[in-house]
Amino acid sequence: MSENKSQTGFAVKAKRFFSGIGLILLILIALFVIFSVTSDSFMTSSGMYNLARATAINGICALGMTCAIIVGGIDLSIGSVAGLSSVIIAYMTSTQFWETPILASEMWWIAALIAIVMGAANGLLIGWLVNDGNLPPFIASVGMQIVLRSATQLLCRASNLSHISQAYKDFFSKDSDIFGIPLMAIVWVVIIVITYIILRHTRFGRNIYAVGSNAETARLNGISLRRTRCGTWMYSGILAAIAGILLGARIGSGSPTAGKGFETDAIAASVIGGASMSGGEGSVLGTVIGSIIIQTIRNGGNALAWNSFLLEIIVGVLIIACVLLDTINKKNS
Amino acid sequence: EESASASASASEPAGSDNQGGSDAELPLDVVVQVKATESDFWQYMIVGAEQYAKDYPDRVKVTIQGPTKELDYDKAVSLLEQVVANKPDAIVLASSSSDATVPAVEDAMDQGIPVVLADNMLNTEKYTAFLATDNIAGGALAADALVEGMEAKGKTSGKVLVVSSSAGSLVMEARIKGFTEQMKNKYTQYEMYPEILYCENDVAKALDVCAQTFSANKDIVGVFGGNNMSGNGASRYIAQEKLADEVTCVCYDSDPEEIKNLRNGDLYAMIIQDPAGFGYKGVDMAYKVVAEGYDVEANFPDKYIDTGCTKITAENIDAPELQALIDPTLLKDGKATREWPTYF
Amino acid sequence: MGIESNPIIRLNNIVKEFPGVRALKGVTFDVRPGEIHALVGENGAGKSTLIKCMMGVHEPTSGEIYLNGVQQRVKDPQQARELGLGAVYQDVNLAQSLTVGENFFIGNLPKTKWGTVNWKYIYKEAQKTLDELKINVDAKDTVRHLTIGQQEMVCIARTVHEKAKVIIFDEPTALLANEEVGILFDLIHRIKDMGVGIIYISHRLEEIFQICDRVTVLKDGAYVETLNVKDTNQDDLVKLMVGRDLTNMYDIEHFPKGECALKVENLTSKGVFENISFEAYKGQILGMFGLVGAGRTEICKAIFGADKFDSGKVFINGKEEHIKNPRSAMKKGVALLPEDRKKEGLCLGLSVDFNTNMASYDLISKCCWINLKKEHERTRHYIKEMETKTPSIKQLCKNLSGGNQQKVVIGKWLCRDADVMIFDEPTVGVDVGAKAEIYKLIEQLTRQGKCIILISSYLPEIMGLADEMMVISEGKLMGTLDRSEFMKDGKLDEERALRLASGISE
Amino acid sequence: MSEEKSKTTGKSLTSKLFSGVGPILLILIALFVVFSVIRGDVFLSGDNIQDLLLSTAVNGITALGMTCCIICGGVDLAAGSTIGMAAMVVSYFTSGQIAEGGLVPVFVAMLIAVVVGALIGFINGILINDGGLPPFIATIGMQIIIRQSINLIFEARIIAQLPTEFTDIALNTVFGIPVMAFVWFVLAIITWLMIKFTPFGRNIFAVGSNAETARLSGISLRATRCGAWMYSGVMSAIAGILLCARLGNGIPSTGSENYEFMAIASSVVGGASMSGGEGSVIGTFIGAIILQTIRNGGIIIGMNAHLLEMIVGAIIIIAVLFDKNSGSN
Ligand SMILES: Nc1ncnc2c1ncn2[C@@H]1O[C@H](COP(=O)(O)OP(=O)(O)OP(=O)(O)O)[C@@H](O)[C@H]1O
Ligand SMILES: Nc1ncnc2c1ncn2[C@@H]1O[C@H](COP(=O)(O)OP(=O)(O)OP(=O)(O)O)[C@@H](O)[C@H]1O
Ligand SMILES: [Mg+2]
Ligand SMILES: [Mg+2]
Repeated sequence: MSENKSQTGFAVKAKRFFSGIGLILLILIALFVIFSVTSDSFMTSSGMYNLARATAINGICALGMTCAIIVGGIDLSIGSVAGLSSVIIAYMTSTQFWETPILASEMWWIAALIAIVMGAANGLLIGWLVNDGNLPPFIASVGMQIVLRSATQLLCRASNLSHISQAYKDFFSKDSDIFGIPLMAIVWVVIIVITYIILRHTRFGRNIYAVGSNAETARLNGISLRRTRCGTWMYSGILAAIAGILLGARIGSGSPTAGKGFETDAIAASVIGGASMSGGEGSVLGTVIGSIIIQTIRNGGNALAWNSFLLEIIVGVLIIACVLLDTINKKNS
Repeated sequence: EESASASASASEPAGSDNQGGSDAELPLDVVVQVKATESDFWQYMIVGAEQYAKDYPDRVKVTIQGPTKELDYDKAVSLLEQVVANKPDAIVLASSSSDATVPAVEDAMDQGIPVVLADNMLNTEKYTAFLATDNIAGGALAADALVEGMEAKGKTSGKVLVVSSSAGSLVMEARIKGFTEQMKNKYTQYEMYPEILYCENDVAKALDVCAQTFSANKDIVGVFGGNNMSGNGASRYIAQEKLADEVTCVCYDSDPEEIKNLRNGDLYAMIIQDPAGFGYKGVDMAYKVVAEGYDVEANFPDKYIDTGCTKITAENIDAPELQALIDPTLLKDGKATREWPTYF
Repeated sequence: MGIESNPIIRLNNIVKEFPGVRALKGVTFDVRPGEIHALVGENGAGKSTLIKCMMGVHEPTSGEIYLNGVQQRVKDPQQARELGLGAVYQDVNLAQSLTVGENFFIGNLPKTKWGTVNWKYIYKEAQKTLDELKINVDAKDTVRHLTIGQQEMVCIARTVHEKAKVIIFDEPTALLANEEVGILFDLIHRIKDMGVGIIYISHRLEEIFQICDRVTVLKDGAYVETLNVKDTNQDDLVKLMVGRDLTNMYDIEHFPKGECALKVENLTSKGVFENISFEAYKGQILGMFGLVGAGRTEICKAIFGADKFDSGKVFINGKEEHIKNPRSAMKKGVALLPEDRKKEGLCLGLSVDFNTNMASYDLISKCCWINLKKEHERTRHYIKEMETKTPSIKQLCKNLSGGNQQKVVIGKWLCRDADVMIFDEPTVGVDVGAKAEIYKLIEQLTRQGKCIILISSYLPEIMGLADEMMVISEGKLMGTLDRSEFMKDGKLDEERALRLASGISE
Repeated sequence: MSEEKSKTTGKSLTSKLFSGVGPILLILIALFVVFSVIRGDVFLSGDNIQDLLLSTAVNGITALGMTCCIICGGVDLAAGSTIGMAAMVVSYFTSGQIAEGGLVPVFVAMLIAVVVGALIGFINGILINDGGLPPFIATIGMQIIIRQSINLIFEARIIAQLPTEFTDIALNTVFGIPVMAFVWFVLAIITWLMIKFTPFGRNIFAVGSNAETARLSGISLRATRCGAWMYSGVMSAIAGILLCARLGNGIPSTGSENYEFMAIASSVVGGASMSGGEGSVIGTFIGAIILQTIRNGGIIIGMNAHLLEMIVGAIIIIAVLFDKNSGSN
């Protein structure tokens, strides 16, 4: 009897855990099966290693985006934040403009901290514009996207910054791993866990849901809209900056166009993962699966040398199809 | 500037050579990764690579890879890492970033997969060979052509404008550097307009920025378009406003609009590279290295093969031997043939 | 009861100005522990605004608030909560995508010793309170899945749970049916006995006499008088509120039965309602009574083409019609005034003008060209007819008081000039004066030979007005009573209707 | 009542027309003053004004359709790729490169492109209405699909040899106004009339403000939504056709550089609300001119391109900030 009870308890828990992500989990599994059957390089350890590394950057951006979507907004500035973040490190450690760089090669982490502060500041500004300036999040973040992108171009004087900190590049290089898991993926996993805890188990996280679900209700219940919104966009900005730090190491130089278009992939991952554009809904697990699905399609498709345009079309169709199925699913239940 | 104008000379087809020592099975599995698939220029490189596979089906099997957008450095790296993981027999790579792909390329070289670079040099010593236009020389050649055109119109002073596609493109930087230095050192009678105009690879924007800059600066006598999109916009502006008698325009790379304007006299010259040659000769190099044990360093100490660039003006635009160079897609449709240069 | 103790909260000379509107013109008001103090007044008198000032939602333009004799500035709702003020607002205010339990603690989630949210505690506590109040809702359920009535109960339970010293109820019974009203009153009494001060706002005056101790009347934002309930009566109160006498509002003229305008045969939507058959006649008012969740709204929405149904036939003017969507229903001369004015009745962000005309632009346009002059004329006409209080026809509906919003919705449907008009809870949140106007309007419509279907959870209203009354329980038609059957010696026989509504057949 | 009546009739027609667009009109005037003071000789010259109008036209037209979608409670992020698709379609059907003398007459090719635009809009509308997708998602998905379809179908290559009768459209003028700008003006007036005087126009507001209310008021959600997105598709297609004529070639990347963001920015700067139910054609019109004026003037005074772009971003934020917060004081 008691055994039975605990079993059902577990079943309920499992059901809750997987509710909403069952479908995309199926899609992911299906993709894995298809690609491992058709391509002999996909399901290898190096294939998986690459997949994990390749997903990390978008994966991190997407988590920030998910938070912004849950709070009832969107953050279209993440690509620019990531770009600027990578350029800040490059700028401070490169010999492009000076004989001796501002920071010694090993001190790159100071630049990384500055980049994170920049991301947070940008988020704070967007949050403030949205909350106190009544700006639609779309406009506030598109505006900041343009401003930060231009600032990046100005900072690196429209050229590529080469010869950046070797220590930094090595830190995130392909060979740096822990227990065979690439460091980039570890950063991502840590952020997944942190974001999960924030959203599920902290007041701030629950306030994000409350504000996104119904801002007026939240306000009447004594939640500070300003703090919640600013905090959410700051978190998104910080994650974008961290993604930028990984991106900079990955492209090994400061490029004024780095990170362009990141927001589309991040939004795609979030909505495939079940985040609702009207706010108040979205899950970390869903977004993680969404990110992996997108990258799996790209990696698997490339492994089979599919037409690159066709691959992107599949991603587009998938965005629509997942949300469509989710809507139908909700209607029926 | 000798080297820059060197190019398409005739030779015997690189056909039935001796078989070198190699353990790889023929046809070789060669992956060609371009900077972006959604661009005419890189489609030309693809045409060249596929042409080689068509010419020598027993030698190579070519697979095309590439992100859709040139700015997707991140995707380009993922792609290349994956390509390397698949262990092809050789890789021909046009990389949009000089640093991003370095680890993956080094990885490939360490595993014994030769990597032939095209168009853009990487910040590493580990590569098999590098086929590219000398863009600094090409920029200088553009400056020479521009001055030639301006002088022909009797303009011996005035401002010269540069339109670039987008900030942060390495080859674009090199061209503009070559152009600007040549202008500043050799043709001091002209003044460089202080701001570079960017068009984000959008012809409409190129048109707009030209229109606005021209109306504010009536003394502009020359324009250099850094790639086909910027050149397309600039020359179209000149054609529209019927400024051909006043303004000379020279641009890098070809596209249909430029060809039309060149014929009409609205564009004075195009500096064209050999993207199909990157593809064709790149795959050829890969084959020779793997299958025939070709020693690059013995023949090219710095591993660099200049594929040259060609100045196209109204005089030589109709030369039959240049047609497939100007529009490599003619090769694909079988409307033209060309003799490939024998650098090696 | 009359406990002559010091007031817990006292509002002194509160003034509140909105751009262009002076909503409160110096209102003074207090609440003592263990008393129920009613706040009454016409629509737009400023009741909601007053309590929002108290709760820190709005900042008063001037005036002071004293809590236990100490002056306080209530900056925001959070602070109001800390000061022990709780409110159940006029519009249900819950985060729809969160669970019931979480809504209980929203903004102040309990933490574990790890600093994370204590889910176990949340659900246990919420469930405990819900059970205590006999509210049949699972704390782990998502609010979106609850009916409006259930959501309202959750709102109340939440406030009770917070153990506030002052609890404000802004028209809590507007969306509830008798059964739930009973539960609510029990609840309020229990809270009162705990020494909590209660502010009670309602347009149902008899409720005031049922449960309240004192009553304060507001008129056009100004303070009128505070009375002991036992020293006054309904008529006097109405006179204070409206400024004129309103004797029996329900005393409208009844007209002889005309032709059958609407006939419904075996209408079924599985799981919602079954085998509903009835006929409605021109010049008559057909009442539909039932408890919340009985399915009346769904039946009418199905007839109107807004919801799908599984089987059954609908005849309009004797002809069978296959109505696919509201538009085709309107073309056939059917109109439906929906129950939830904010979600279904109005475009809150748009003007009074727009909302009045939005359902009938086809009637005032030629070849796809709208006659703007007519548009304005009609709006002015209905504003005047129903005495809607609005500074201009361009005022946005979200800035109107609840009752005035309802009048705009009614105006919208009058513009349609339909033959069969279904009114779903038309007087929710409407003041007595306006209610009387609406009843007159209904009378006038029947005089013109229109067929009216009136849904109401408020028994006196439906019994007072209807020529015939259908009673629905759990999606089944329990019976149809003629006026003669529920009028006994000129008095209403409420018992029978209630018995039917509770599913006890005769 | 009579007081109010006299107030409304007392308002002049112009003040009615510009009611609500006051703040942004001020911004526009301020920009004009600044640029005129610095380089008035060039900035205010007839040539430059013509050029300003010409370069605004494409965004201006796209923004008209975008405004309808925004009022209807959504956005059309597929606008830029619809521009590209229309440009490629019209090129394909008229180019001498595909068939001698073009496959069909220019007029027919334009019609086909417009139909394609309408079809894209229709699909968007269906996905949003019947599929229940948030407009943002439906159209971002369509954006990716259309853009990559262009690359796939037309092999990512430029289509040249367009007939001069087509490309001349961009060069000609009507009453001294460039044809493109003229088309823009006409479409703006049509859109204004549609929004102001037709039931369809009103329905867009109703649906955007509260779809459930609109449905229960007998408004067909499907017709209204499909109509709004089709209108946007058609506007984008017309913009694409004109842009193609201006560029003289069918370029696959046409419309890919933030065209939809600029159209949205124009609408929102012009007072449209992203939550639906609010927006005006005149506001959008002025919004589009503001955004282009900064660029135009900035280049004329020789400003650094990146600094200029930064200012554009800031102006978008400031203009909306100004607009959203000026009403309440
Ligand atoms: N945010 C606002 N902006 C402008 N005017 C407002 C606002 N809120 C309320 N008002 C106005 O203040 C007045 C009082 O409104 P309030 O909602 O307090 O009335 P009420 O007494 O609660 O009426 P009801 O019984 O209809 O709910 C009304 O005239 C209303 O139009
Ligand atoms: N969103 C919904 N999902 C599932 N069932 C619902 C939903 N809304 C209502 N129902 C069910 O439909 C039936 C009728 O609901 P509803 O509350 O609208 O009835 P009603 O008679 O109109 O009540 P009232 O108007 O007094 O609130 C109930 O059994 C209810 O549980
Ligand atoms: Mg009220
Ligand atoms: Mg109901």
